[in-house]
Amino acid sequence: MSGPAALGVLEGERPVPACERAEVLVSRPLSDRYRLLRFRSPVIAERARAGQFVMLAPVTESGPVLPRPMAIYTRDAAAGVVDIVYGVVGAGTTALSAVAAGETVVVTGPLGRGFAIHDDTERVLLLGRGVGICAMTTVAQDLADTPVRVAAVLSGRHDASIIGADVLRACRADVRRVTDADGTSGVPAVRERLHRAFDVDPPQQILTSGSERLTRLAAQLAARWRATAQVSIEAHMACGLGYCHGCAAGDGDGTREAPLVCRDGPVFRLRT
Amino acid sequence: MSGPAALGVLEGERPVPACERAEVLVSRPLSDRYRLLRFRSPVIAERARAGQFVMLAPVTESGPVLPRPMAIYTRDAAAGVVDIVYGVVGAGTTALSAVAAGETVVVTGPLGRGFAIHDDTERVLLLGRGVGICAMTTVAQDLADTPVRVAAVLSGRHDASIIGADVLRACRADVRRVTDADGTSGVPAVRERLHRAFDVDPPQQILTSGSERLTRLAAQLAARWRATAQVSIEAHMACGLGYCHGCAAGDGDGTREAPLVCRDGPVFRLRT
Amino acid sequence: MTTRIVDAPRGREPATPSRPPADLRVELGGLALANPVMPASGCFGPELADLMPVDVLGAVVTKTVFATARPGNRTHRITEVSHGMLNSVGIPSQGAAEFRRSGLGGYAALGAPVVVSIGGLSTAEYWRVADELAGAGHAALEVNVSCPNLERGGATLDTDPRAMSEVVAGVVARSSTPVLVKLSPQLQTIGDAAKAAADAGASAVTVCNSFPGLAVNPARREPELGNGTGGVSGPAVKPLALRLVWLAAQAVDIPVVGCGGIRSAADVAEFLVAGATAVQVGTATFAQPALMARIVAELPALAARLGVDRLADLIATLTTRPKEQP
Amino acid sequence: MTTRIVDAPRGREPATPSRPPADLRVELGGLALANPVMPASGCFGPELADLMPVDVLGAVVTKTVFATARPGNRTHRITEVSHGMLNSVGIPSQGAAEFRRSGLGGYAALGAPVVVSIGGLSTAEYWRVADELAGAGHAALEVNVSCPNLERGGATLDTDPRAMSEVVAGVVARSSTPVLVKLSPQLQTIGDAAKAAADAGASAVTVCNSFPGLAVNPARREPELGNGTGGVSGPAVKPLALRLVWLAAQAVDIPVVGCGGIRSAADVAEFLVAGATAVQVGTATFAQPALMARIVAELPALAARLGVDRLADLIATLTTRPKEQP
Ligand SMILES: Cc1cc2nc3c(=O)[nH]c(=O)nc-3n(C[C@H](O)[C@H](O)[C@H](O)COP(=O)(O)OP(=O)(O)OC[C@H]3O[C@@H](n4cnc5c(N)ncnc54)[C@H](O)[C@@H]3O)c2cc1C
Ligand SMILES: Cc1cc2nc3c(=O)[nH]c(=O)nc-3n(C[C@H](O)[C@H](O)[C@H](O)COP(=O)(O)OP(=O)(O)OC[C@H]3O[C@@H](n4cnc5c(N)ncnc54)[C@H](O)[C@@H]3O)c2cc1C
Ligand SMILES: Cc1cc2nc3c(=O)[nH]c(=O)nc-3n(C[C@H](O)[C@H](O)[C@H](O)COP(=O)(O)O)c2cc1C
Ligand SMILES: Cc1cc2nc3c(=O)[nH]c(=O)nc-3n(C[C@H](O)[C@H](O)[C@H](O)COP(=O)(O)O)c2cc1C
Ligand code: FES
Ligand code: FES
Repeated sequence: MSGPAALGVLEGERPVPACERAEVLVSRPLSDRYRLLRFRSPVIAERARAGQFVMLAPVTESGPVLPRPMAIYTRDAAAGVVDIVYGVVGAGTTALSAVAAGETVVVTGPLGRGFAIHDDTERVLLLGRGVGICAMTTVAQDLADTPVRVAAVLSGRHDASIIGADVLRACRADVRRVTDADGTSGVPAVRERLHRAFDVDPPQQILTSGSERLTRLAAQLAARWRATAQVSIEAHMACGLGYCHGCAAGDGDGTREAPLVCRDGPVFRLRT
Repeated sequence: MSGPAALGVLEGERPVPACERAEVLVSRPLSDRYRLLRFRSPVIAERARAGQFVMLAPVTESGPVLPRPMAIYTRDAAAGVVDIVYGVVGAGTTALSAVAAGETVVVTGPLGRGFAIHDDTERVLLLGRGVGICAMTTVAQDLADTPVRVAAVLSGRHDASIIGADVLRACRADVRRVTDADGTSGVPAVRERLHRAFDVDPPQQILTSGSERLTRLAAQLAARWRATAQVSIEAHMACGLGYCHGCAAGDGDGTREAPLVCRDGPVFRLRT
Repeated sequence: MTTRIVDAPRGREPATPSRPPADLRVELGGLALANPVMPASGCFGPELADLMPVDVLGAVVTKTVFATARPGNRTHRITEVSHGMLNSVGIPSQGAAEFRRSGLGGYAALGAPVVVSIGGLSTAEYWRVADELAGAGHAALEVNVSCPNLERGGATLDTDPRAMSEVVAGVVARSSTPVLVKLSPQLQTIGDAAKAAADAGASAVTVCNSFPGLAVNPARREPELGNGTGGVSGPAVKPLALRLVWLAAQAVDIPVVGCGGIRSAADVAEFLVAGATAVQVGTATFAQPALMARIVAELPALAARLGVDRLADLIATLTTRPKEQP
Repeated sequence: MTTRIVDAPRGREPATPSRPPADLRVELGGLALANPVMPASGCFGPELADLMPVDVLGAVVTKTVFATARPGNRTHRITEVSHGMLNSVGIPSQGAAEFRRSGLGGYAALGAPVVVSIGGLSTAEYWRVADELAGAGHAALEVNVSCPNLERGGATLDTDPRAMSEVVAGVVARSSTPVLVKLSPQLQTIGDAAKAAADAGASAVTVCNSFPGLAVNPARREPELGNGTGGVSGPAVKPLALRLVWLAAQAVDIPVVGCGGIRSAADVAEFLVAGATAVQVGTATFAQPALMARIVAELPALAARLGVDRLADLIATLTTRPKEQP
């Protein structure tokens, strides 16, 4: 949950968040493990930067007390809608899965610092595992109509636990799937494959999310290719805004607190 | 909530209760104030005596902690279904109203002591107000195919808050409605009307539920007509079975506890 | 009370326990239990035998018995609060002699060891109850020390460790069975209370009773309960009780019985890992009368999932020592 | 930290407060508040100004400030429990001097009186914070006495009334503003703690801080939180806090600020009727960031519904004196 020690805080703009009771437009299973929630929020859809997240809570007296952080999977500013994709793991996500289309959720966002794509970047590599991929689909959305080329390695237990491939492909990304089931997701195998694919014309930026092992691999690849690496990490959260101090990215250095994942992240520079 | 002081404990059989996860067959509004819940329970439908109740809880981790007592409105032993009718007043009944057909509820019942109809009774008068009427509809069900004649005075704020008239009529009861809205529900007016209607050929039993004022009237009428009176009362409950001692019908007499509404009631003899 | 019970097939919730592959036994200060699950005092009665197999329980626990008859508190005695309930039933009692005559038999017939909960408003009353019950055939006593001590200003007995020690030592001296002491929730001093009970000869401590609370009806400017304040129980108090169990288990060598908000096998595991040797289920039974039997039936699977052959191997296995810090 | 905030229209939840017809003012030991609603320490920051009108609040309260910088506790710092949350954030702090330089301004700009919460691990540390903040322009101090007192074995400061008195008296002597004292939840002795605070010169007591609790991950045999135990807050603790407010209000003449599980105008009414003069909202803000403003907007209707022209007329109006009985 808490990220690796070598995290650097990115700089850049953070749009002002809004808090709304948003109408749920779609709430349905996406695969055996994941669900899609689409809600109407023109403000969040317009403001959200790639890699940002929202805090979500069903509107119910008897439901969970804390909102749940969820990456923005896709947003459509023209239609004013936002999609999130999530796995049902505990009480909070179970309660979320019970919200039906037509009902409302309390949403706060967009929150946090997203991925920063440098002006001179020509190639981006996304390394994601499981639900972590949801934090990076918006990067592909933003780069779809630019000359920047996006390649993605999506890792999961088996085929059904890989999500986002369709969205990434629709954004013209070059997608490779690796799974535990077919034995292709081991780090050495992935490393080998990436060396072969990109050593000649390496990406300038590596973005990763959802796996500590892939994060370490991202750092190694960045060193090899003189690329920069960014990682989106998770932490238990209450406010999502930076005031509750629930989401420190680590244990601090004795007097100073570690960066806050909600405010200083969730995307951090990976020191390589 | 707590009944009048002069309560006598009835005798008679109490069928053994069952506890089941029962399938909800119907869950819908009945009027602006009341809802109908029909669930499948052949055991409860078969065992329930007139005036008994069930304890009901939705099956949800995050819902109410206590089950809610609800009178058995009607039961159909042949079809194996039980109906309850309830008003949505607080958290528990709100949670109940969210249960949809096809889902399950945990039901324990039949519980308590119902109304006792004496062998020599020829006429029964039901005096009910609001949701209290739901405790007496089963009496009419049981007497429908007997020579005993049932008359009912149903009181409510306005027409829409009177329930049960259809069920009672279907059981061949003679139904009179009185409402606050049309000024007919005041106790003096009701008393006057009942004297006129029944002084000549009075009922041997008066059964009442849902109003302390009607309970006092029932006692007066019983004295006038040398009838016996029984009242169904309510109390906050936890177990419904007699072991938690949450539902005492009053404050006791210094050393002895008052009767328990769930075990000794909810129907009591009204001392006149 | 003349209640004829019609003989009819027993209605049960789906799960009925099957032969356990894992060893579920625990040992509670001289009391051998087939498994660690028992009801909490006041939240169980022989009536439940109609609704579940009660002989599968590790033990059964009676409602607290006083020496003389008591009527209990005014109504309302119960209401619901956020994920919990508030009660001020006030422990109505038949009195110990009458309980021995007409109450105990119903519990004894259930087929599980019987723990009789005893109370008193004075030291002498506790002792009198213990005397009345001598040789009655129960498996253990549980001394409910959450009653107000009328001899010392009405504060809960166990906030005064000396007064509690005196009561417990006297009960132990009068009993041939193990004596459990059920503490009230003392957020700051539970360890001291547990130690005092152990030193006075208790075989185990039960941690803990309901948490004192209040619900107000603002429109009527009145408490929701007739008595005013009451005790909060149910899931809402689980994390508070769990910490107290952990603190008590650190403080004493005798076993701790965990109680507070338990409603699943997973909850049982949390309490065992935190230091409980057995658990009591209270409030959860009201909404799900057959719950305890279902939990017992799930214990073998729980043990398997947590990788232990003997459920007792879970007891007090918390690896990181929780710190208490601001 | 170089964060450029894009200027954009403020997103708000529906209800925005309109001109109050009822008089909502309350008087908190020399501090006049436009209404009784303020955030609880640690559950509010200037960041919320993006999401709701914060100038409608009776006051704002800062996170607890220590004398020197502190990193806070290990992760996880937060988890959810039944109808509540468990936190062991551990009060990270910039230290008082840095807070005065760079933190306080953000609160001062919000347009409501600022209450600065202060903490310490020793008597001297509390005093140093008070010294550092002298004349900083805040409206009041709130002394968080739930910190462990490292000089006396690490128990919570306010379980030792003498130690707490010394701390409070010293802070009062150093302050030109009213001083609130925020007590921890002492189920058995809250009245004594409140009295000790009042005697030491406190203008008001806040009742209460979060309730110590534990959540265990049985599979990992570890506490869910990095620190081990934590504080439970949210609706689960409301009935417990409400009783403590009632007890504290009985015990002292100074005003009581109610805190614990409040998430609606109706909850505010319960606390006022039980004896609170003002209230703090903590956990509820996390799921509904604009909640406090909505509650303030609903207060006039609440007053009307309860039949009072001045909200203050609700304070301590519980007609039946709750009894404490078993
Ligand atoms: C910035 C961010 C973006 C995220 N995006 C996604 C996403 O797009 N899709 C998705 O499925 N999940 C995402 N997560 C994880 C998601 O928030 C958790 O799965 C969820 O909070 C679990 O809640 P629960 O009540 O179902 O589980 P429980 O395990 O019952 O939760 C208990 C407590 O721990 C917290 N918690 C548990 N796991 C996590 C976790 N992995 N991260 C944060 N808090 C946790 C919960 O919020 C809750 O407070 C994201 C997390 C963060 C921080
Ligand atoms: C034997 C019996 C039969 C009943 N039959 C019916 C019926 O057929 N239809 C119907 O609409 N209602 C009936 N009631 C009342 C019904 O149980 C309450 O309306 C319901 O419990 C309210 O729960 P709540 O959470 O919605 O309300 P809240 O007011 O939020 O409840 C708070 C607490 O008080 C208890 N409570 C509040 N009002 C009552 C009450 N009147 N009786 C008992 N407990 C109460 C609740 O159970 C809960 O514990 C009956 C009650 C009893 C005792
Ligand atoms: C209705 C009710 C009655 C209770 N009566 C007693 C009692 O007589 N003696 C006792 O020691 N505890 C009594 N308790 C407390 C419970 O035994 C238990 O300690 C408490 O409810 C916490 O457990 P739970 O959260 O599982 O309910 C009672 C609790 C309830 C809810
Ligand atoms: C995340 C978090 C951080 C908190 N930090 C502080 C703090 O720094 N100082 C303090 O006095 N109380 C702190 N508290 C306690 C709250 O101020 C409040 O007393 C408690 O949460 C109960 O109120 P609630 O139920 O409305 O949340 C904190 C609570 C939470 C949940
Ligand atoms: S979640 Fe509150 S500071 Fe990050
Ligand atoms: S509800 Fe438990 S004894 Fe009546």
